[in-house]
Amino acid sequence: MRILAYIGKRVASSVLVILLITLALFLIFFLLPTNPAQLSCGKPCTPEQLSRVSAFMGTDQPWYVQMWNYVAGIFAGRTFGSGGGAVVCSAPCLGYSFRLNESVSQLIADRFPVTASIAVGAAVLWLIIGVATGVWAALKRDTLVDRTLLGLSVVGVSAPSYLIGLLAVIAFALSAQIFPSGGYVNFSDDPVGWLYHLILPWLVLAVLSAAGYTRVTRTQMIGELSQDYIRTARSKGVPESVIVFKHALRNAMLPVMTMFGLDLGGLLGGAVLTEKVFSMQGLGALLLDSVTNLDLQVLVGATLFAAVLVIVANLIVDICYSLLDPRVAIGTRR
Amino acid sequence: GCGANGNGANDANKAGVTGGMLTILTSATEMDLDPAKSQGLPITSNGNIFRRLTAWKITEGGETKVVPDLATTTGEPSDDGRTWTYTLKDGVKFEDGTPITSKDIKYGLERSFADSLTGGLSYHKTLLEGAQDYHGPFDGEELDSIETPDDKTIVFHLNAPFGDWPWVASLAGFTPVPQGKGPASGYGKKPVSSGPYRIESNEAGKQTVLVRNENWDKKTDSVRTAGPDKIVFKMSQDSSVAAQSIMQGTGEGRNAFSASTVPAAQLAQAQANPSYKKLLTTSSSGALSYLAINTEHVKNLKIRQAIEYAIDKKAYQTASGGTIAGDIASTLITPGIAGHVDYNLYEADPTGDVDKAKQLIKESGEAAPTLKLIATSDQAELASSIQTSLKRAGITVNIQTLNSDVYSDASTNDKGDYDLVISGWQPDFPSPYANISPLFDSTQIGNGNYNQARYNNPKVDALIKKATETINQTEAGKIWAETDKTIMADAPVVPLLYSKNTFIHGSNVTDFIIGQFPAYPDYTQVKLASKN
Amino acid sequence: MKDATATATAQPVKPSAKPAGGRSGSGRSGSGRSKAGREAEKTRSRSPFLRPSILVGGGIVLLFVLLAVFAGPLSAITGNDPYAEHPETLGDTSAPVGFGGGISASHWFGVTPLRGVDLFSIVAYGARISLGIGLFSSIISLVIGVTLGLVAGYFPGLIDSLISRTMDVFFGFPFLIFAIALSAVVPTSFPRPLLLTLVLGFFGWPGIARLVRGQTLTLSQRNFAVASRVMGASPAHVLWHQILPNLMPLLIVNVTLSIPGRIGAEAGLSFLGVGMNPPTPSWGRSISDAVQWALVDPAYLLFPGGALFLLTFGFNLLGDGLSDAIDPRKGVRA
Amino acid sequence: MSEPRAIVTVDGLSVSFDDREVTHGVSLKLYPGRITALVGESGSGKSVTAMALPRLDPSVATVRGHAYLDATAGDAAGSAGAAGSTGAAVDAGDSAAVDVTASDRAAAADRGDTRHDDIDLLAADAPLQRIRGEYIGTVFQEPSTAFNPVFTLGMQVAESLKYHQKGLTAAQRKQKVLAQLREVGLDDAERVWSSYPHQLSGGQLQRVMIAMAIINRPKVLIADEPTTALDVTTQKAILTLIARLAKELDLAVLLITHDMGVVWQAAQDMYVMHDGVIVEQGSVDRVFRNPADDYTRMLLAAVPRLRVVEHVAERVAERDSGEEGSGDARDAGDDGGARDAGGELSVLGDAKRIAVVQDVSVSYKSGTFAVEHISFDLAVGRTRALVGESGAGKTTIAKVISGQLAPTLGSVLIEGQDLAKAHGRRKRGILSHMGYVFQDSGSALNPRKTVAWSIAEPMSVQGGFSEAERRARVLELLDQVELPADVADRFPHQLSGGQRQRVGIARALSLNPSLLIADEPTSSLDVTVQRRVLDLLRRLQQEHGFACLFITHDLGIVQEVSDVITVLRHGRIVESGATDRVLNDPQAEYTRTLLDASPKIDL
Ligand SMILES: Nc1ncnc2c1ncn2[C@@H]1O[C@H](COP(=O)(O)OP(=O)(O)OP(=O)(O)O)[C@@H](O)[C@H]1O
Ligand SMILES: Nc1ncnc2c1ncn2[C@@H]1O[C@H](COP(=O)(O)OP(=O)(O)OP(=O)(O)O)[C@@H](O)[C@H]1O
Ligand SMILES: [Mg+2]
Ligand SMILES: [Mg+2]
Repeated sequence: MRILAYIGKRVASSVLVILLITLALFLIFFLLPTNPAQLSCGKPCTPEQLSRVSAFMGTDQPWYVQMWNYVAGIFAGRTFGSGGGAVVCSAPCLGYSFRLNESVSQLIADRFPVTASIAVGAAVLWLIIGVATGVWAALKRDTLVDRTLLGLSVVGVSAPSYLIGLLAVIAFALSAQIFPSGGYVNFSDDPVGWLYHLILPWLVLAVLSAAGYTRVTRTQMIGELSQDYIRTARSKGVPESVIVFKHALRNAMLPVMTMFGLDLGGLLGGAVLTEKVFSMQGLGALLLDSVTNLDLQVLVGATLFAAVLVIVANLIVDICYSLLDPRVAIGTRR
Repeated sequence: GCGANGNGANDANKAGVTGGMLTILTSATEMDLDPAKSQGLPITSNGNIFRRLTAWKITEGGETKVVPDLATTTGEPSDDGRTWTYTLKDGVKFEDGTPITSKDIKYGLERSFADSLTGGLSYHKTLLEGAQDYHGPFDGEELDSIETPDDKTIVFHLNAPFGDWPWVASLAGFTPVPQGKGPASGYGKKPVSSGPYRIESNEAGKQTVLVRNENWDKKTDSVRTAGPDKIVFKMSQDSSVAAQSIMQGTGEGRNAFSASTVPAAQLAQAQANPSYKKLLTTSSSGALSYLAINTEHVKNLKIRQAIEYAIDKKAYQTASGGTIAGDIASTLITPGIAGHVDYNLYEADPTGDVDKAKQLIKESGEAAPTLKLIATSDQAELASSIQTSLKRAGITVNIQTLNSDVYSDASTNDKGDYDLVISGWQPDFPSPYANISPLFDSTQIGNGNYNQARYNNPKVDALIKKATETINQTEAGKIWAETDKTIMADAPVVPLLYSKNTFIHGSNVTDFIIGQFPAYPDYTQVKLASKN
Repeated sequence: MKDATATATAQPVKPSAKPAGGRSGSGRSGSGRSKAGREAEKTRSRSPFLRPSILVGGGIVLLFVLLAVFAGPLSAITGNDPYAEHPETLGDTSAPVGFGGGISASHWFGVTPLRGVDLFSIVAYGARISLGIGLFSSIISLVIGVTLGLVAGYFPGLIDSLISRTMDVFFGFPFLIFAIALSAVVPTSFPRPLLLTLVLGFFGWPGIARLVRGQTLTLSQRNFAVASRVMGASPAHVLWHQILPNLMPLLIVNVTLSIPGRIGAEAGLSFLGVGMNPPTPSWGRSISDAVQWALVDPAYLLFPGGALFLLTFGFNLLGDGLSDAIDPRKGVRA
Repeated sequence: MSEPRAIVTVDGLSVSFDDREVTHGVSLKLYPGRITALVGESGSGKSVTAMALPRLDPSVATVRGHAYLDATAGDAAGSAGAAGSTGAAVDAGDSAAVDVTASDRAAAADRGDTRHDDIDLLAADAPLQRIRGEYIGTVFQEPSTAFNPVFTLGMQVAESLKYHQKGLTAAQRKQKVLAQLREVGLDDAERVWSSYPHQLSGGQLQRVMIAMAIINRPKVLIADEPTTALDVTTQKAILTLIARLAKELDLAVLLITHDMGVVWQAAQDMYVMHDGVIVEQGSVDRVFRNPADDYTRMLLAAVPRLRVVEHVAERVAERDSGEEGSGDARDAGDDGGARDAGGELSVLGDAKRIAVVQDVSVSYKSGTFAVEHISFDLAVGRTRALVGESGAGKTTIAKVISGQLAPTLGSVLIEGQDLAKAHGRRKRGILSHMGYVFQDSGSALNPRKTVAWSIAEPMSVQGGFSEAERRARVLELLDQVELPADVADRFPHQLSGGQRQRVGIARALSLNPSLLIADEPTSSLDVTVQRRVLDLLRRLQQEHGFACLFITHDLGIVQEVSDVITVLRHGRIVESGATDRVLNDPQAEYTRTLLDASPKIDL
């Protein structure tokens, strides 16, 4: 029950945050020196045509009216135009893309599996790689192994992921042709193809992101291994492996989880670059397209969706955190 | 035909086989195939799916002609050139086997007037009588200037004589849509086919698969060869990566071509390797690359003329990738289009005449200006090149690179907030009208239109009107040539290159033909040399 | 992936391990242990700052600082600047002729394809942009982040919630999208480097604020802060004299580690085509231009890409070294 | 066997860090059923010596020497243990300090009759996992950090069994753990089983740790300062428990402590360590009565002793039988009469009242009152001691007086002004009359500021002092607290604990306060250092005549420093009165418990 109340509170504050983000987006895009309707006007375009399209898309309204219509659409749905030629976007309407002739919710539903496949696979991989190497380095502290891993991790942290991604595409897809150079196939259509297309982005993202986790895990493990409770466990005759992997690791994972939550959120922002590098059509590509095409409704809708994901990811991490760490009463801000 | 560099590919262009799977790699992320919204050329993606009243006949090295497609002729004009009549062929059918009627063509055209279906080529919208107040067929209204006296006949009433109407009738808007079948939204995912292929699947961001339309009758079609059994459009392909994989030729690369032109780097790479060079096909001089000077900002003619002289077109050519990227230009109407006459009002070395430019600036009585140049981010190198050459004459250029759509908005909106803009123009059909009018008619300023020089000369407007209304094409050609020179005398743009497009195709791809116009391969003729 | 916001928060704060209330710690062993620490310090008489990571990292950073400062004279040695075209160095296909992209006595790193601009000059002048943007945006983030973090941590309640919610908004916002949108809105007359500095600075603060807030929460409960309050010191006095000095080492490390993220973000934006405008030399733009030339003219990618990596690496190494040198916990052995 | 056989024989144990030897040839013996105390000042090497036996010393330490464990002793020695615990103390020499070589020889002799199944604990191939937990149980000083915070206590105790008694099922393990928890006095064992460390008090945790240490019935129990973190009543209970277990289980206990009271109360034998060397050993009784070594003598002299009139207990009993049940109820009352009955007025006389606390109650956010109805006053030149168990509200009261907390009810007047109602300059004005000394001055000094800056901080906060004035005052204060002038430009970590405490006192005095609040100012210090700080405070009070509120839980100190005592329990005053009166004739039941629990050395 307390968890429910807590989630309720978090959701309430998240709604506020999301409204603020919406406001910010509208403010920014109202400042754009462009009328999105112009791109849908056709060639050649007459002023009458332009005003007809603007009226249809609602871009002739002041920004607050547009924003209100947008927000209202989320709850009540909305209709563009009237009569037989009207386009209906039923609730929850996150907007409608006239460029893609698709409701934003549908676009997100189409694109999200791509982004999620990249993100989840890469995240799982890098968590495993990062934590494993971090623990290893901590156990081999100040040895050659430790120094090598640390050195590699600095390299990993320093390498811009998009550059490495591009190099990987050039090396493994274009020159060596081991992997496809990009694209995505549905898991349901072709599981092997799905895996085959995802391996390269996963590896690139995982290896680079793991570097940060190696460092944090190592520091945390060293810290935890010097804690008093480790000595207590030793005094009981608990085997060293249990001490490392059960006692110390469990505690060391706590800050790692916090970092993981933040990074999961960041993944979506980073998806813009990843998906460009690996020619995948996920949410990031959708966002990038929507900005370059001034598809305001898609931009707002997809951003809101991304923001919700970030918030949900953090909420999950917080809940997991309080499950893992009994000292943290749920809802205590860290 | 193929340009100088593409000749090596010719032996591959022997007639291919029927069958096999052709892959087309495209950087597009989705394919919205709604004909009402399409700006596509009749010979590319749309061409294999839709038929229109007229079609383009592309021949290697020959002039591109307008030929009848669904109709029996390219159109019968009335004497005043304001009424055009077409009769449909017998035996033309939709993919479901129902015959195509004139009502279906009328319905397809009417759809393009719906507010939700804008964005396509809209030449017909300004020409058809009473079109301003028409909002599409979805509320039961009809457009009276299109008459369908019977199922075979369709008559168009224009508000002015228009000699190029047969070309207009080849554009996507004239695609038949089964009456009442194309809804106000969502039709573009899987429209009803009338051409040799129908859409099997269309997944945004991934691929669109075309398979044979069994109800298409080859006998009724004089342009489409329908070689492959299956055509797959692979979407969101980076053009460099696509070119690379076609060069490597493994997997689908052998049976594929890239819908994008070959980027400079891959062009250099392919030219350096004989076996890759064979895969290139270069167009003859095509679209005009130009630097538009905002005449509302740079009002002084002498300054504009100084710019004409100061530009180093040679450097621009180099920055575009060398001679393969195009020939140095001096006129507005490009070679390959009737009305093109070679002349150069600002005779100078290809690297420019800096002294002349400096002198003109002196004569202008103004200081050398500081100008703002906008370009897409892909054109950064080109912009830098222009910046460097104008610097020689003391003209300072500030560059703003923009994302392509932001750029196209910024360069075509009502504000005109720039002094210079790098641009290119490929006419929608091969007529001087489509070459000159969109760029220099004063009605084409702002609103997303392409008079980027914001050039407003009543004399030129009158010449354009006169040429447009001249039905006799030879007569018209002369007037267009005069218009060309008249405009250049005002120096609203600097013609830079008659750019050539180079495309790359897999070693098993043949009949990869680029006509004199447009500078794009004709998808409707491409075949595979062997079935796999 | 890595963007400025993600990097700036890469150091999670461990939640206090001590349960609230009760007697805190054991004084006796505390004094015993710090005595041990003192002695340990004496035996390790070499300065903790003279460690290889700091020397090497600092050396690399210094090298680039020199390169940036003396970009003009260095390029002038060979009579080059990053704007002049050298068409004579290019072949028919507009690709540079000669080894390594046209490496010669007058073009140390070769020239760029298409226009034949001296690559060394581009890398040298590009260092100015990268370093400048990295440094100044960090300073902006630092000032905003520290101010808001201190205030949020010291004044719990309404002010804290307000600031924390704002941070959530920033964390939930796809930063790249925002930056792309902004670059479209802001007029050309606004200098691009300044814009990028402001954008990166403005988006980088929440990470720092979060860190500072957490630390302020704990530090303001520490006895030395309490002692100040007992003397009647104002919040300003406590924050400035007691809390800020104790945050300094953490901030130095954090800033050092966040600069490479910002340099990478600037390059990433340029890669997406919304970074520096030409002709201003920028590593990111060169990299994105060079990527498609990678198989034809690898040197074009190698030099700017290598410079970006090396500088990032230098900063990370330096930051790591500093944090090792400063953090006493890492110095205590298990 | 006339003399009981040692179960652990340590011989020439030296521990070094980075070639720096910190203990030098330590030898000692532990006997079944007996508690052996190891005492000495901080840093003398007690912990490293003890922890070397189960090899829990820091991994960077190098250990040399031998330590033998008689693995069979437990099985055979029921009677020997009993004999040991009742029999004569094992004394190496009844009269003199131990000659190291002599003890070496003794150890060597001992080794002569080591049986072949003796285990050398320090050998490289010693079966560490069996030694730890199975032969040697260990109890650590700080219960709150000695448990893994993320696992339940039940799991952590059961883990002890898991690796030593492998045949048990999970259910059997739980039964055993619950039984063991009950044995160490945790009656609600089920709740403890499923609790996390932070959910229990220090005393409870210490019991769990003892349960964990002995659940495998080891032969030896090492307890490193097991009660330092606990208050007196809990301390007493834990010591009693250890003593009981030693007897019942025939455990050999090595008890490390710095509290002579604890030694006196709990141990039979003792070793005194100084600078890594055993300087004296013998039976507790012998060493206390007749210390041979100078250092031992100094140590014993420094201990603040609670000297209670012999027959307190009898007197109290007499009175209680006369006035049934009146104790607590009356003392909780807050009228002057009651306090006067404690003889307060006679001590304070008409000395000027600096601070008057009037019926103060404080509640934290939770709503319940942390302290209630507190009234007392502080007078010039007099010290009031505030005593009570942990959590009684001592610090809360100090906070209220020093203006960190506003009282929820009631008021505090400092020199006639109400602090809670003052702000800004006026508040600073009032606070300038006050000095505050923290328990652990190490933490109260900003590690990034010089000593001079910290001492001068009150002057900076008050304003109106020039740089030179401040500097002069700093030097003057350092002189007063007997610190060399060069300390001024050092940083806190460059000082010893005692020196830091002096700096804290100097800072508190920098504005010549009329009131000094000292919250457990010496509890983090060694006895010898503590002695000097207490002397210093006393001298300074005589010189400056400030009023002092002295918070402590050590009744021995109270007797030395205070004029009046206020005893606090659960946020209420249970007794208040002149020091002598309260200590010799405690009225409240709770005061008696406190007195009873305080380790007393009555020779
Ligand atoms: N990990 C370590 N590294 C270096 N020196 C250490 C370490 N641990 C302890 N020492 C040193 O060993 C000596 C003995 O320390 P030990 O902890 O045994 O003292 P102690 O008598 O237990 O003191 P306390 O009463 O403060 O617990 C001290 O001088 C200390 O500085
Ligand atoms: N900030 C706070 N919020 C809520 N409760 C508190 C707070 N500080 C103290 N308390 C509670 O108030 C009561 C009195 O605490 P206080 O610190 O005054 O005790 P104390 O006598 O000083 O104990 P100790 O000897 O451990 O220092 C305790 O029950 C404690 O848990
Ligand atoms: Mg110790
Ligand atoms: Mg306290």
